[in-house]
Amino acid sequence: MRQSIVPIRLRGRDPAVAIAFGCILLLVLGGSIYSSNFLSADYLLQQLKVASFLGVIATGMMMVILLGQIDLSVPWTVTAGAMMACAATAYGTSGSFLAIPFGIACGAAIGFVNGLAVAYLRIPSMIITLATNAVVQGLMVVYTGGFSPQDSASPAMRFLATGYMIPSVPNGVLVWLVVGILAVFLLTRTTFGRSLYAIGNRERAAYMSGIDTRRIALLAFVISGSLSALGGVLLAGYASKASQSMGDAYLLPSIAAVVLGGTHVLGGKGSYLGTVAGVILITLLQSILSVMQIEEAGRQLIYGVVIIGMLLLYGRQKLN
Amino acid sequence: MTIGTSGGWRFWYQSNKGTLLAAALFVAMFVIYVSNHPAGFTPNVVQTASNKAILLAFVAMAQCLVVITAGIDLSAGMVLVLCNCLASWLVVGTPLQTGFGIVAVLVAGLACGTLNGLIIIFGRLQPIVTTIATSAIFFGLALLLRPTPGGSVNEALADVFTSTLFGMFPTSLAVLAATILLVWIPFSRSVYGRAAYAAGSAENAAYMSGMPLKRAKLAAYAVAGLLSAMGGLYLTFYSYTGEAAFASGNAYTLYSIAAVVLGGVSLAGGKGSAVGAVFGALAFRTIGDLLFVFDFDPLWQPLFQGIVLMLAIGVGSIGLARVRNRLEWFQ
Amino acid sequence: EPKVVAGPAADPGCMTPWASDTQFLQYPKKEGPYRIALANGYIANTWRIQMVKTAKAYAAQPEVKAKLKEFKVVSTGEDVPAQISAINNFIDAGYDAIVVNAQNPTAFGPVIKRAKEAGVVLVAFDNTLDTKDAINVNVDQKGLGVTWAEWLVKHLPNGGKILEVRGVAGTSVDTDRHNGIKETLAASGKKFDVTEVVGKWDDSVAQKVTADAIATNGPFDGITAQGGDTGVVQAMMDAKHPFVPFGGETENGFRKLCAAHAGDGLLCSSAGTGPAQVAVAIKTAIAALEGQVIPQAVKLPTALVSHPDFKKDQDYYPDQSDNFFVGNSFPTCGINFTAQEIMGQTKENQ
Amino acid sequence: MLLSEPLLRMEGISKRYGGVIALKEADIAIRSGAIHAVLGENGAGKSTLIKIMAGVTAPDEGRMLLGGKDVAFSSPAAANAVGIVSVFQELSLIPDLSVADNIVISNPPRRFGMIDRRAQRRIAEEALNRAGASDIHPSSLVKDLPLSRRQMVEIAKALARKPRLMILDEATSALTRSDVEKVFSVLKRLRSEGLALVYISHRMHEIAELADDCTVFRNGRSIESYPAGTKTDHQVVELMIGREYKSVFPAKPSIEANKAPVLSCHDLSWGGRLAGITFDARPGEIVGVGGLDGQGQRELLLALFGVLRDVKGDVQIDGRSVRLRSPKEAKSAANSIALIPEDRKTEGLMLPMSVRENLSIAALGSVSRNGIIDRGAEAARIDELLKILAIKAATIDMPVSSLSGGNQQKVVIAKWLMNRPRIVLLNDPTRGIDVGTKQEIYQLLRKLADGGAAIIFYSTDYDELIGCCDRVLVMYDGTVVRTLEGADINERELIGSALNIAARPVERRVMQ
Ligand SMILES: Nc1ncnc2c1ncn2[C@@H]1O[C@H](COP(=O)(O)OP(=O)(O)OP(=O)(O)O)[C@@H](O)[C@H]1O
Ligand SMILES: Nc1ncnc2c1ncn2[C@@H]1O[C@H](COP(=O)(O)OP(=O)(O)OP(=O)(O)O)[C@@H](O)[C@H]1O
Ligand SMILES: [Mg+2]
Ligand SMILES: [Mg+2]
Repeated sequence: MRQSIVPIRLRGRDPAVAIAFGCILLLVLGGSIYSSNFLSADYLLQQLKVASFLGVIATGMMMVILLGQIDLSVPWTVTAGAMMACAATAYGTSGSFLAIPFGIACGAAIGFVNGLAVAYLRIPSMIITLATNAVVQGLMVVYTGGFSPQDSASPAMRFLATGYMIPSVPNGVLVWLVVGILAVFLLTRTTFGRSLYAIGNRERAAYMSGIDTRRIALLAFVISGSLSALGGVLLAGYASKASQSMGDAYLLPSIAAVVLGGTHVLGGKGSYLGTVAGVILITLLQSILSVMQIEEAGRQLIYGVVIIGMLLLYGRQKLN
Repeated sequence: MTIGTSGGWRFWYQSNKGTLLAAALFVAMFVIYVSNHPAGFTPNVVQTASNKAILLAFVAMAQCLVVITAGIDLSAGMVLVLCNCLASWLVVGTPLQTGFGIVAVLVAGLACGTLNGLIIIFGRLQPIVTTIATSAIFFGLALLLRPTPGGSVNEALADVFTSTLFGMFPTSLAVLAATILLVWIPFSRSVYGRAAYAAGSAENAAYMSGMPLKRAKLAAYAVAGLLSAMGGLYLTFYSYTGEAAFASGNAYTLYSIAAVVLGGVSLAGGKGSAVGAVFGALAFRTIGDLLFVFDFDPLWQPLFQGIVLMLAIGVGSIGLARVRNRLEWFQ
Repeated sequence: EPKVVAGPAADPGCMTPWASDTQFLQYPKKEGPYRIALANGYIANTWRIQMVKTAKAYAAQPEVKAKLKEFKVVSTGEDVPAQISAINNFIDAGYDAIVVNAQNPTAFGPVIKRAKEAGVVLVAFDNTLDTKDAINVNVDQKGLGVTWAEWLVKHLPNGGKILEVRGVAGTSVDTDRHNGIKETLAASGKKFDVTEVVGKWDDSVAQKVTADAIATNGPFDGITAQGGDTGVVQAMMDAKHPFVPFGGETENGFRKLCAAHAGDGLLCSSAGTGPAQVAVAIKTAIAALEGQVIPQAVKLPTALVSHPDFKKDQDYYPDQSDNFFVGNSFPTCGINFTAQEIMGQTKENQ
Repeated sequence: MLLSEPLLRMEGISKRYGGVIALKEADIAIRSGAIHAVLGENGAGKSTLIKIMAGVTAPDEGRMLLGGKDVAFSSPAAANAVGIVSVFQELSLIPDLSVADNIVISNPPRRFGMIDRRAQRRIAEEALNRAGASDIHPSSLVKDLPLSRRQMVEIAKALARKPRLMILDEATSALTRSDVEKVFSVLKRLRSEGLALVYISHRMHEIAELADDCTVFRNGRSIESYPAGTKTDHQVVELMIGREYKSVFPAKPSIEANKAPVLSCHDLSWGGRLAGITFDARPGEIVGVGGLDGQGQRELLLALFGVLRDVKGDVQIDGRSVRLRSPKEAKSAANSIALIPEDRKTEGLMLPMSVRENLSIAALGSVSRNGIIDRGAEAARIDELLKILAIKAATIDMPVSSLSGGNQQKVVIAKWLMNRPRIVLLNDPTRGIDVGTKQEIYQLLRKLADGGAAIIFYSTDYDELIGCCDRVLVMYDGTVVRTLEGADINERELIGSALNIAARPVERRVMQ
C-alpha cells in the first residue's frame, strides 16, 4: 500500500493526483492532434457537463469504496432514480415539484437496503448489491410494463442538468461542484468522514474505539444510493427522459474513476480530488475515442491500454 | 491426548462448511426444479441444465482462484468471450486441426490470465481496475476476430462434449469433474496453491515465511485464464458459433462473483475452494431454471429471479444471529 | 418433418415469402389446442417489454385463445446458453411450437437439430436464425439501412457530411443496418463524408456521442441513427446544430420531434421493426401446426413513415411516453394493436 | 568448536526509515552453541536488526559475515536457505491455514509434485512435540487458536526448518509460565546441539535464565556486548535507558474503604465461558485480574465493554444497572468506560492512519459539534496527551504503523485517555514493552486512579499484579476463584490460586 507521511486531509497534494491531472492535460493535447476542436472551450465545457453525471455517481461510489465495500447496484439505481423522478412528474404540479427529491429518495431507499444487508447482516457488499440490482431491475420492468409510466423529464430536471445559472457554466457542473464540496467537507471535517477512513483501514479497531460502525456503513450506502439516483435524475434531465438502460454505462466507469484517482479498493485511503481527476480522465478518454474514426475494436483496445498505461505511471502500490 | 479421529472430522467440517452449504443449497434448488419440471428427472433435463451451468462453473472456478489470493478478475467474462471468438475460427477441420485449435484456445486463455497476473503483480496495480482495463482489451480483440456473430466449430466434437455418456450422465459434468481433478486438485495441493491461500490470508506473514508469492499469484491468474478459456470453448460447443457479446461477457463476470460467494469463498481471500465455487455456480444457474417450472407473468420474472438470489444469499447470513461475541462480525 | 410444397402460402396477404426462391413448407397437421412457448432473451428495455406484452395480448384474443392450451413466456437474459437451454427445456417438456427472439442468430444450430428431431415447430423473429430448418419471420435489417440512406441521398443531392450513429458493436443487426447504409451511400455516386459513432441503441449514450461528434466534427448535413434517435435529436438541439434530414427508427419520441421540427428542416424518415412482429410469429406458428402452407422465411412489411406523412395519434402520440416503438400493427395479418393500446394502458383501464 | 570465529557477524549496520534512524553503525557477533540476548528499550532498533539478519529488509550501510563470508539476503527465503530462521515479533502465521500447513510452509514434503498431507502432519506433530506444544491439533486453523498457542506454533514452525541460527523476537511475550518453561528447555537443548540463538525479550529474568552473551541497544546503536551474568539487572537497565533507574512501581496509596463503587458486577455470566462473577471497583482503585491465560479474563473485559451478547447478571455503574450493547454505549459520557485491547494491531489501531488520527478516533465525539470536528480542540487535546505520554515519533502525522511496538501501545492507551474515562479496562497492556515504558505506564495508571478512575487491569505478568494492584481477582475456568488483597498479593498465592490447587486437581483445558 502506498503510504504517505501526509495525513489524509492533505493528500490532495498527493503526487499521484498531480500526475493524474497531468494525464488529463496530455489527453487533451493528444486529442488536439486529431482535431483542434478538442481544445475549444465549448468542447471542454461540454465534457465537464457530461463528466458531472459520472462525477456525482462516482462520489457515492467513493464513499462506499473508502469503507472497503463496493456498490454494484449503481446501474439500476441510476435508472430507478431517473424513472421515478419522471414518474412523479405525472402527478400534477405537486408531483413535478417533488420529482427530484422523490427520485433521490428512491435511490436512498435502495442504498438503505444495501446498507442494512452489508452492515447489519454482514453480507459481502459485492454480492448483495448485485442482488439488489437484480431486484430493482425486476421492479422497473414490472413498473414499465404495468403502469405506462410517464417518462419525460420535468422542466426542473432539464434545468438542473442542462440549464445555465451562470453564463456558459452548465448547471450539471454546478451540481457536481456542490456535491463535491459537500463530499470534501464530509470526508475531511466530520466525524462521519474520519470514521469512514477508520472503518476502511481496520473495522475491528474502529468498532473497539466505540464507533458505531454499522450506522456509518449504512449511511455510506444510503449516500451512494442517493447520489446514484441524483446522477440518474441529471441524466434524465440531460436526455429529457428516462429509459431502462441509462445506468448500464456507469458501473465500471465509476469504479475505474475512483480507483484511477488513487483511492484504494480495500478502503481507508483516497482523496476526493483524485476522484475528480479520475472522472475527468475517463470521460475525456471515452469522448475522444468515440469521435475518432476507428473501428470499435480499436477503441476498446486503446481504452484498455491507456488506462493501464496511466496506472503504471502513477497508480503503483508501494513495496512493503 | 484427547485428539481422536472424530476431531479430524470436526476440523474437516470446519474448513469445508462453505462448500457443503453451497452443495446443500444447490441440491435443494435442483430438487425443487426437477420435481416441478413437466419432463421430470430425465437425462435430457439434467443434460440441458448441466450444459448451461458448466460455462458459469468454469468462470466461477477461475474467479475463485483469483479471489483466494485476495484479488479479483473482472475480465473473466471477457476472456470467455474472446476464447469463444477464437474457438469459432480454430476448432474446426480434421481431428488433428481441431485438436490444435483446442490447445491454441486454451493457450490463449492462459496468456490472457498471465497478462493480467503480470500487470497486477509486477506493475503492482490494483486488480479491480487492471482487469476492468484488460477486459476492454480482450473485448477489443474479440471484436477484431468476430465483428459479427459467426464462425463454426467441429460439430461432431461439439456434440460429443454436450451430450451424455452412455445416455445417462452429461459429458459436460464429466469434463467439469475432470477439470477439478486435473487442474484444481493439483493446484490447491501444490506449493503454489498453498502460497496463493497464504497470499490471500496474510500476505505479509506469507512473505516473512519466505513463500513464493509472486509466482503463486501469477499461477492463480494464469490458471484462471485457462479456466475461463474452458468456459469459452464450451460456449462454442454449445452454440456452434462465436460472438463478441459485450453484455454477456460482463454478465458472466458479475455472475461469477455471485457464484463464488454463494460457494462459500471469501472475497477477502484465503478461504474457500473451487468445488464450492462450482456448486455456487450450479445453484446460481438453477435460479434461472426455476423460472421455467413456475408460471410467472413474464414481466415479473426478473423480479422473481432477483428475490430468489437475495434469499439464497440470505441463507448464508443466518449464522450471524448466533454470534454471541460481536467481535466475530469482523472476521 | 415438414414437406416442401409449392406456394403460395395459405394466408398470402400476411405471409409473404422473403425472396423469390423461398421454399414453402407444410408441417404435419396436429390436433389443437396447442402448447406454444416464447423464448425471449433480454427483457429490460422498452422494445422487449412492449413485445412481451403484445405477445400476451395477442394470445389472449378470443379466436387465438381458443387454439391455445398454454402460452408460456420465459426471458433468459443476455446469455445465449441460457436461451438455448430454455428452448431445450421447452422441447423436453413437449411444447408444440416455440417462438424465439434469438440473442445471437448463429448460435442455435444444436437446438434447431433437436427441435427438428422432436417435431417441434421453431419460429424465429426480430433476430432470426441462420438456417433453413426453422421458420424465420424477418424484418429486412439491411433494407432498413438502405431506406435511411436513400432518404439522405434524396435530400442531399450534392452529397455532404453525414453522422451515422451505430448500435451495439458485434451484433448482426448493427452490422446489417450499417452495411445497408454504407452500400447505398457508396452506390449513389455522390461524395459523402461519414462520421461514425457508437450509440448502442441507447438514448443517453447516443446523445453523448452525438454531442461529442458535433463539437469536434460538426456541423453535419444529414444524420442517420439506428436507435437512441430521440437522444440524437436532443443533442442537436442542445448544441444548436441546424436541423438536417434524418433517417431513423420508430421511437415515439423521435417522431414527436420530427413532427414538431419539420418546419425547421428536421425532415425525417422513420422506419423500423415494430415489436408486434411477435404476433405474426405466433400466428405463423399456429398456421404451421394446423398444417397450412407457409413460407420458410416470412417477409414483414417495415413500418415506414416519412416526412410529410406523420399523422398525430396514428404515427405518433404526443401525449405518450417517448420510449415506445410506434409501428405496432400489421394490418395484412389482422394484427391491429396500436402501441397505445399495449403500452398506454394505465392502472385504471387494465 | 572455534569459539573465536562467530557464526554471524554484523558490522557498522545502519538503517533509516525516512527521517527516522532505526539503526546506526550497530555491531553484533553471534556464535554457535550460545544464546545471545539483545536488549533495549522500545524503538531501540532490535527488531530492525533482526529483520536485516533475516532478509526482510536490507541495510543502508554495513556488512554481514556468515561463517566469515560476506552475505546479503534479498528476501526471507534467501536467509532461510542458509539456515537463518526467525520467529518475528509480528507473528508470521497464516490465519486461514491449518497449524500443520503453517509449520511446513516454506518447504512442504511433496509426493508427485503435490504436498504430501500425511507426511506434513507427521512433521507437524513432531515439531509441536519438540516445542512442547503437543496439545495443539495440527489440523486446527491458526485463526481459531488463542495468541499464546499461536506463539507456540510459530516456534514449532521455526524448529521444523532445522535452522543454524534461530532468532526469537519477543517470541514468548504472550506465553504462560508453563509454556515458557517448555520453550526454554527446548532452547537449551538446541544450544547444546550447537545452534546459534538470538533472543529478544523485555523480561529480565528470562534473559538471566537463558542468555550466554548480551548486547544492549540504545537509540539504534549497539552500546555494549558482555557475557551474561557480569552485570547486575540494575546496571543493565541503566545501560538500556541511559540514565539512572529507580523503583519500578509507584507507591500504593491507601484506599478509603467506604467509597461507593463506580463499577459493580453481580453474578455476571456468559455462555459457558463466564460464570457467577461478582466484584466491585471503587474510584481510585486498581483491580488486577490474574490467573492462567485463557481463563475468561478477556471475555470478562469484553463483557464489561458491551462487546458480548446475552451477558447475564447485573452490572452497575454509579449504582445504576446498565446493559451495554456496544463499545459506543460503553464509552458514552454516562458510562465512561475505556478498553485497551489485547491485540493492538487488529483491535487497537488503524495502522496506516496517522498517529494524530488514531489518537483522536475514540474521542471524536468530544472534539466535535453536530458531527463536525473542531480541529483546534482536537489539536489542543492531542498536545495535552503528548505531554503526559512521551510518544517517540518523528511527527504525529506519520502512520502509526511505523512506530515501534512499544510506542504503538502507548498510542492505544493515549487514545482512550483523551476520552477521560472513569473506568479503564486493560487487557495485558505491557506485553512487549520495555522496562522504561512499563514504568511510565504504571505511573500513569496510578495517576489515573488517583484522579478518581477505577482500573481493571488484566496482566500475564505476576510482578505487575503484585507491584500495581490494590486487589487481584484470580480467575479459573470462567469464574473468580479467589480475591487477593494486601500482603496476600504475592507470587506464591497468585500461582497457587491460578492453578486452583485448593479447589480442583491441576488440569488445563485442552479442548472443549
Ligand atoms: N517501517 C518503518 N517505517 C518507519 N520507521 C520505522 C519502521 N520500522 C521501524 N521504524 C522505526 O525504527 C525505530 C526502531 O524500531 P524497531 O522496531 O527496530 O524497535 P524495537 O527495538 O524492536 O522496539 P520494540 O521493543 O518496541 O519492539 C523506531 O523508532 C521505529 O519507529
Ligand atoms: N489444543 C488445541 N488444539 C486445537 N484447538 C484449540 C486448542 N486449544 C484451544 N483451541 C481452540 O482455540 C479456541 C480458543 O480456545 P480457548 O478456549 O483456550 O480460548 P481462550 O484462551 O479463552 O482464548 P482467548 O484468550 O482468546 O480468550 C477454541 O475455538 C478452541 O477450539
Ligand atoms: Mg521490536
Ligand atoms: Mg487469552
